[in-house]
Amino acid sequence: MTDEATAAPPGAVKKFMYINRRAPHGGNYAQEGLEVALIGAAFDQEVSLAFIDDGVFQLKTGQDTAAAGLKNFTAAFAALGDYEVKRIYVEAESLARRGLTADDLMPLMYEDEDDDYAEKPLIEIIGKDALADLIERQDVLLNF
Amino acid sequence: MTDEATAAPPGAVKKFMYINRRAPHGGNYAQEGLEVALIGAAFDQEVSLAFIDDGVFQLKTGQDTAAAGLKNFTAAFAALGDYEVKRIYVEAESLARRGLTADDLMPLMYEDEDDDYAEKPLIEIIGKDALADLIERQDVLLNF
Amino acid sequence: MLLHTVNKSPFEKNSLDTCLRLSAPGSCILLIEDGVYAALAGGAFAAQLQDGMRARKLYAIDADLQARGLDPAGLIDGVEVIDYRGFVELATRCDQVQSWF
Amino acid sequence: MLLHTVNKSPFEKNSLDTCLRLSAPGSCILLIEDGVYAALAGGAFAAQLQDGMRARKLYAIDADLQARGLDPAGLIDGVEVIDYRGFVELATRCDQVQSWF
Amino acid sequence: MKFAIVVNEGPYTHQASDSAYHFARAALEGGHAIYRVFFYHDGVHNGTRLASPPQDERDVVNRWSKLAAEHDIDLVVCVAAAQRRGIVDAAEKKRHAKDADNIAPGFRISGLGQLIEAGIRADRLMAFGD
Amino acid sequence: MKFAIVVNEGPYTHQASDSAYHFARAALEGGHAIYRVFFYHDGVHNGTRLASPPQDERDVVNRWSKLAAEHDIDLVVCVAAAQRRGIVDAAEKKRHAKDADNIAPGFRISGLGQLIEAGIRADRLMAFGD
Repeated sequence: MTDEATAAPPGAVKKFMYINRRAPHGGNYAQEGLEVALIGAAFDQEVSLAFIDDGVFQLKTGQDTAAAGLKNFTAAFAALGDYEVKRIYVEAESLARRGLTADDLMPLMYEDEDDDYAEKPLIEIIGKDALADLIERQDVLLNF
Repeated sequence: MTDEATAAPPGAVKKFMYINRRAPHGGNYAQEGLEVALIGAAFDQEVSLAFIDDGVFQLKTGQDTAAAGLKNFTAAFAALGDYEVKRIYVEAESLARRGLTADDLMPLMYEDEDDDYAEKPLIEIIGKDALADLIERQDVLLNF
Repeated sequence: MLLHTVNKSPFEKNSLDTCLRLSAPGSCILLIEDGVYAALAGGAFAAQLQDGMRARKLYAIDADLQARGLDPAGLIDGVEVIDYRGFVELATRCDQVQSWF
Repeated sequence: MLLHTVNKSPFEKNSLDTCLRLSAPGSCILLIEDGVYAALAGGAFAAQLQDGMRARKLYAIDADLQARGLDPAGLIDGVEVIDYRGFVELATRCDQVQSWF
Repeated sequence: MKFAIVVNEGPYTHQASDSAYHFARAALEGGHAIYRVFFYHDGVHNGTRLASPPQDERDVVNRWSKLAAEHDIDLVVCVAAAQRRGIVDAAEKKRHAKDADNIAPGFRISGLGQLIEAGIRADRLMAFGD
Repeated sequence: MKFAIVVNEGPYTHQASDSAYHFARAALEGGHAIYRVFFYHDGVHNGTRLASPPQDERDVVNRWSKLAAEHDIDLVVCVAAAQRRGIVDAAEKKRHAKDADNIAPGFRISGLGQLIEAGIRADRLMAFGD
């Protein structure tokens, strides 16, 4: 029961999915959810994030929290690519219902070390049935 | 700034309405809302309660919280008639949407001292437009 | 096969709607806390839930129904009422658990 | 004439819906916090809100729009964007304030 | 004009306390008075002095304490809600035989009557919740 | 089977902590193990010893403390969430130069890694929130 990232028993690689369903600033689930994802990335598990419902608003471009006096934690999404998180799924139906398109989302990238460090997009927009399939295949589901 | 009920300046009678929109046991807004209504009744203001949305579930008959290990605070609604609360409004549209009728609600009564202490029903089911009018005519609105 | 839990009233929040949209056919859905209101036979979500149940199995916690004064006879057909032991048993029988708040 | 505030996203919760149902014609409605998402011109609640605005005046807090990356140009027509001083001014001008969470 | 403000949620978990604070400041800047801020439900958690938020985040509790000191504002934490949730002042500590208290400067613990009274005395009652 | 449990909400304000407790008890009665209960977000408020709920109501904090003592369960309060919200143990008291602590018996404060580790080690992760 140590707090070291290395506490994970070697070989026990599980599929973790962080499911984000809240708008970013009205409450703290979103910010504290990202904190879990960043810590979790150090545990050498297979990590993905899904953005569903109002969670898609977390990835909206142009968030400026200065006047509201809040921390703009969503800037840290740009770091996810460095944290070995290679998949961010955004549900197409949730986007459409809010009148958003891919262009409204932050252009998050990662460098693919298996492909000569080519820059590739982190975000993949997928339909509800494909996402339901993916959720079904996870070992650990954490909701924020 | 004393805590006595008598702290209300004489003559300053305001219309208070407590608007209850939450289901009774999933959270504490409902229970703590009733606590306010019971305290507030001692201040000699004109008090009414409105039940809207899932708030109508607070008045459902037959609630038995023993197995869930919760306090059945809704039993205290029966006391409201003794607290000079003479009007409990329930929105008809909220009831209908939940498949409930007047028969599903606790038969709350009060004794009308202006009418030889005749027992009269506390609950009045009213439509959304009439309720909007009533809300418009309040001096203080408290939401739970 | 996953167990999905829903603890919010569908009249207030979108949790049930999202659960039905994103739970694979064959899943189990357990209504807990205010989630049990979804199963009211005369309620506005009865049809949507009944439709979702054609490919999914629906459960509700007895203690949460009782606390809210909901008689199992007043629920949509096919809801299985279970206690917390049943909840634990479901969680062990399913591969994982997804909680929709 | 009342000022109604709504602080919840209509995609998640029923607060806006209830506000529109129970606010008298002539009311002012102020969107704050996650409530501002309701005003997205391309969103699923644009039509309902536009309809409600035929008899009501709609406002939104600038700081809450900015925090969420919402450009006023992307909102439905007729929303007046105000700051907290404007919120205070509205509260004094209206007879009372009703907050829909 | 005299405003009363009700805060129903704790810091960080919901934006309610932020909005209430911004409203209170704007009201004061506009020459209005804040008759009382009443903390109810989880709002009582705004009144703990034991919080240590990260340096790069707003300090919700201290902000209220400072505002109260600068403008002599009455910050009242509901006693019933506080007892359920563990907010304690010196009197409550003694009454419930606790070994510590945690109330922040500028806050006081009192009864629900203070909320009703604020509704009677103030011109407008503003509620911020979840 | 080994269960890990996450509690995201404080006592009373939401039923989440009640449901988590009833699940934990039923799991233990069914012969299963509770690897850890992790308190996150407002869930950290389950770990204060300063609460004094009314006599006729359940005592959410004490219930967890007793369950932990009887079954040797690891109750972990997230340090980052606790700092924002004012839940403090002896070490945190010293670190942040506070004049009191308020953690309840049987709870300990630790990092988010404990949540991930619980996810890795347990067979099922059960989350209760709002």
